[in-house]
Amino acid sequence: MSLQMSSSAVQATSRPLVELEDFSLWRQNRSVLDGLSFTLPKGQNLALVGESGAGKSTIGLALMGLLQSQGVKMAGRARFDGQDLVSLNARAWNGLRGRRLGMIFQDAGAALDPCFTIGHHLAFPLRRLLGLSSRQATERALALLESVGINDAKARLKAYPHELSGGMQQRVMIGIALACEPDLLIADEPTSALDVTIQAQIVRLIQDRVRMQGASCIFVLHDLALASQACERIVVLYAGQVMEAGLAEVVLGRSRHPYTQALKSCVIELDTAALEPPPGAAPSLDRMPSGCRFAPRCPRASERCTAEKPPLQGTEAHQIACWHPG
Amino acid sequence: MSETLLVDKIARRPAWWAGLGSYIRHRPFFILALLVTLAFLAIALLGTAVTPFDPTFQDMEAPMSPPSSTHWLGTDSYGQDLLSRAMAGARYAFLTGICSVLLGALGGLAVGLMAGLAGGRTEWFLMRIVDAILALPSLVMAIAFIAILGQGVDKVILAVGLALIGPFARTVRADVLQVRALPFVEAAGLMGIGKLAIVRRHILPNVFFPLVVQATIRISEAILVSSSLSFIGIGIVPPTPDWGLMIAEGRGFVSFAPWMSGVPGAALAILLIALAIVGDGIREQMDPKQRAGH
Amino acid sequence: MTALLFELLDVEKSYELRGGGAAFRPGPKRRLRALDGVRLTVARGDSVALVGESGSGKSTLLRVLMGLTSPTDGRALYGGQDVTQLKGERRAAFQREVAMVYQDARGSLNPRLPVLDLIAEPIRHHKLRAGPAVRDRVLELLDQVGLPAATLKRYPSQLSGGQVRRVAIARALASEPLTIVADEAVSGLDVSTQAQLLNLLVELQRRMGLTLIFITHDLGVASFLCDQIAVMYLGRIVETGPTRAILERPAHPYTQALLNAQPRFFAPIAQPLQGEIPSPIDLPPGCRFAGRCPRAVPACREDDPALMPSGQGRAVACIRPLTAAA
Amino acid sequence: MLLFVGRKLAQTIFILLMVSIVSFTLLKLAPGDPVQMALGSEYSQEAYASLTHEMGLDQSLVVQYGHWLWGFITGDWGRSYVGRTPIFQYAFVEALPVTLTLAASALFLAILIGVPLGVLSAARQDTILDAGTAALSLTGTAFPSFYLGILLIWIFGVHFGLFPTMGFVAPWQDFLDGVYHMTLPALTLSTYFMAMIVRLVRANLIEALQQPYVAAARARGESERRVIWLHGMRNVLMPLVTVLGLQLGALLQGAVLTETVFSLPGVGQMITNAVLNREYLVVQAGVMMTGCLFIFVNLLVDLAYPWLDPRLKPR
Repeated sequence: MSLQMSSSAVQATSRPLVELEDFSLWRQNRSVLDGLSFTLPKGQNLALVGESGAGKSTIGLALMGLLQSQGVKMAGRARFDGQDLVSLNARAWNGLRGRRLGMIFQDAGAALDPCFTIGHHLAFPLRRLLGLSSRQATERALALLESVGINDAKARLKAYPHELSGGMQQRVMIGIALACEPDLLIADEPTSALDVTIQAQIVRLIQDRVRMQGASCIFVLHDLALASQACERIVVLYAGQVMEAGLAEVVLGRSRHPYTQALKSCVIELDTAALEPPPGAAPSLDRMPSGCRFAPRCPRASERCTAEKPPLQGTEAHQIACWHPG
Repeated sequence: MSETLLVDKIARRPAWWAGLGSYIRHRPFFILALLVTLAFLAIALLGTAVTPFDPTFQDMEAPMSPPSSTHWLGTDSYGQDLLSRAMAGARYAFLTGICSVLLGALGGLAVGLMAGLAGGRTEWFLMRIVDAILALPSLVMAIAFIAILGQGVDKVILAVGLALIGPFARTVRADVLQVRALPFVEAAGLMGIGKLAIVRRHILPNVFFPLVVQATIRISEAILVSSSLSFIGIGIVPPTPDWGLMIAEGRGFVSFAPWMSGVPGAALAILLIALAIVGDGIREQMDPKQRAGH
Repeated sequence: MTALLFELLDVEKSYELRGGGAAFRPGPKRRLRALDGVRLTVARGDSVALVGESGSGKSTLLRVLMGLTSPTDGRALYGGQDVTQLKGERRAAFQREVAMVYQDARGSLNPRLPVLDLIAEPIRHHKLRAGPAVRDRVLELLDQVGLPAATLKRYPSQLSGGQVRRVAIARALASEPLTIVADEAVSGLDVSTQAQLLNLLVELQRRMGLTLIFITHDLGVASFLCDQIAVMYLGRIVETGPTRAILERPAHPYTQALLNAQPRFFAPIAQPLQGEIPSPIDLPPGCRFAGRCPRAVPACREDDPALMPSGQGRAVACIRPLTAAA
Repeated sequence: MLLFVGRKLAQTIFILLMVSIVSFTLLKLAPGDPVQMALGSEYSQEAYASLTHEMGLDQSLVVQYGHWLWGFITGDWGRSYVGRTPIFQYAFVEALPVTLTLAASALFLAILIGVPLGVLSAARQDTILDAGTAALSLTGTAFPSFYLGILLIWIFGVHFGLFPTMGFVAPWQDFLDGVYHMTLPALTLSTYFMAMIVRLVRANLIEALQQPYVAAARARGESERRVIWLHGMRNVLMPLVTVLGLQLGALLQGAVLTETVFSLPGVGQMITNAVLNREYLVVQAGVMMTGCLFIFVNLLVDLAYPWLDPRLKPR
């Protein structure tokens, strides 16, 4: 049933599923995201990569409408399936979240309410959002848990989150997020709290389930190699700005932005003999450099870089924001 | 590149008073409460030098007179000037509050350190004693001590101070346990630094600082308990100008001379509220995560 | 051969767990084996990586090595003497010669002391310098780990994650040790900071001829930093030997699985290892990895294979090693 | 589970014993000779000796303690010198119910008003409503309750003449009149707790609402009301119950003062009068009762933990 839905969803239109245009975000008057633009076509996966403080998790939360309060201001456009999210009201958000947008978090153990059982967590999307009867909901819950690779699903329904291992908790989270077969899944560092052998299981599970349901996924990742394995498209962020974006094999395979190149030179592969990290550290929120924010650490920086922010230019396959692309 | 940034920073560094200005604007209540507390403290220190009348002078002409130009806040049933008595009462409030907290904090530090550092059976035993003491509210505890010690300012300080040892001991022990489990204590041990030196250099400073914060916060509790003792008539004895005592005296006349209990009542309430705001501010400054709470 | 610094001889560390039964009738005693039959030698100038997932016992191994806990069985030696029995001068020598860098670098620094005092503490304690020379030595150490002199007056809370780790390394170097023992010293950091620190560690090790014992969950970090590797699984060393040889041709299926789980640019995500690391309480007989092993045969569930030398300085604990099959 | 309860009970009994030792020591430390006090100013040597023997004061301290403890458990709390009445009757049967009624109605009022106000304050964080509630609750926690009681008497009792200002009517005899008499005292005593609950609920709820599981609940599409009351408050319950248990001491302490202000014949008045009359046995009875009450309630809180937080369920 989900397979049929998926094929029709992919064929529906060529309209991108997610489209950000000059999207900026401020928190307490401090610029967190600065003029972001990227698109995600339907049925593809996209990875937001960069170091901490780059704003990648913030994008995920903003797309889920979870940053509506507390001195947060947004400008520009962020469209989901043609609908502008920036001006959406609370009621409309509740119609999207859970039904068409799903999210999984870095620390699944903390993202499950410790006071409620797994079954209780699953009951909300199944009974409230899908309107299933109690019996149907239990059946679906069991099927869901089995589909995310949980054995002994019946017993697990009655278990509390802390009684499961980290990997199992993340599987449950995936099951809950995908319960209503959303069009977009946002996975915020879904594996970085897990052991390496479990990481591969979880990434594959997300990939498989998303593909089965014909959905798309935005991964927030810090591991470039993993991003290249899991996603068709990559957006490289630094200090709230897009540095380089496009198809994975172009952005990571033939990167032209000095930041992407620097990031790649820090990745250790088993035959790496030398690492060439950029000097210094990422800027803090209250002391953002003007112009290109990477300029203070960039080997190719010129005066123009600190004076003027380079625009994001290029084709959909490869966009780059740099005055001196290599 | 980094040099230009540094120059930039120095050039833009604000003068210290600019920082104070923004501090006042961000926390007006804290500053106000601090000023009120300091004013009370100043009055307490200056004592009879600034009171319009001798606090125990009985003006037979004007017993229980309402606020007037001579007696700004009125007089009590003996004709004693209420403003003077309220001002003089500040001294006893701070005296009992600060002394008993010092006593309680020192006792608590000793017991808590012993329990936290000893571990094992000693700790278990000490903590059960503390549990038993904590089972009694500080006022009931203080009443019991008063029953043994008798009444008077020194007795009240002793009674309240003893009653405060339990709560202090408990937090000190918790802090010691927490600090002891931190890697830097283990690291110092691995380096071969002696046990005493570890306690002195690494554990004590990390326990003492929160204790000082807690002590400032508990001063208001001590003042409240000591004035409560006086209020129920078993603390400080007349004619000492103590707020609790004055409120108790004025209580019977509330229907026709409400100023009699109102003046000391307001003084006590204002000081306690100011102290609570100051305490909250200090706690928030120390631990921005724990806002309000109990 | 060079002198042996550390020797672990069949070290076992187990904990007894009580409870599980009804009131006043405690259930059967259960055993948690954190370490079981661990043999490891570290010679002067070696760099050894202990690699494993959480629950593999690598942290317990480290505590035994440092004399922080005594093994239930077997012996842990330093310079031929039992570490927990070291007395007087030998003990003082051990405390100076072996320095530790903690995973929680921030927690390992007293927050109430400025960097100067933090780094000066071991110098003064071991009486390596006196008077004003202490401060000069601290400045020298700060320079070695790439921190400016202004750091001297800072408190740990005023430093970034990367800087705190540098201070922790400087403090470890302050006692002029022969050996640095580091527990996940670069985990949880951004890739560029991690790369900076790894470069620093490699440089320090080469320049000072330090012995390095490095605990990590990341095979990449291990391969970059260490010549020797010991792979741990559930309280056992399952494979050990020269890093390069092992990563090029792993003999133990678990090492192979770890290698497969390592993300690689543009490679499809490898078939992940099934299941999760089981609880170390009341293990079944046979090889501990048998339950997840793709090559397991019935014999694997009967005999617990010991770590056996397989030539070229390598050793593996497997009855069907991959090297034999190939 | 049984083991857990058993262990808790054992610990509680030990603490109770400690409390009894503390109270017994208090009695022994008290100045004055109880025999002399009982006999009055004129007595013979034989009368003194015989009463000393009768009261067991010629035995070792341990025996005296054992004797006293057994008496306490079996309800033989001795006789008051002044009224010559059994203290058990006076303290446990007459005074305690008054104090308990006062404390319970104050607590009820505090929770009834404090919890919704705290939730509202947390949900509308950093609005004028929140600031106003914060100012009120800070004032409420710091305001001396005994002066508040006098203010309430002055305003509602004297000025408007709405409520009686003294006396106790048992609500189980005349419910309406009981509530009527209890209104001002309960209001006085509850102010501190109301304010404290507001602050506690607000702080803990704000913290709970920042937890990832709340973000996850919103991401699932759960409504804000459900998020606050289900996921937020369910997780606030634990710290709330803990602090209420620990603050029981403050409640009893406030009751002592409130009873004095409103002339209620409760434990507080009993202890105060006893101190003034040097009736140490009565002081001791009061100390024991408050201690036991505190320990008993906190035992209940401890036993409720596994239910409040499933992570604490013993295995």
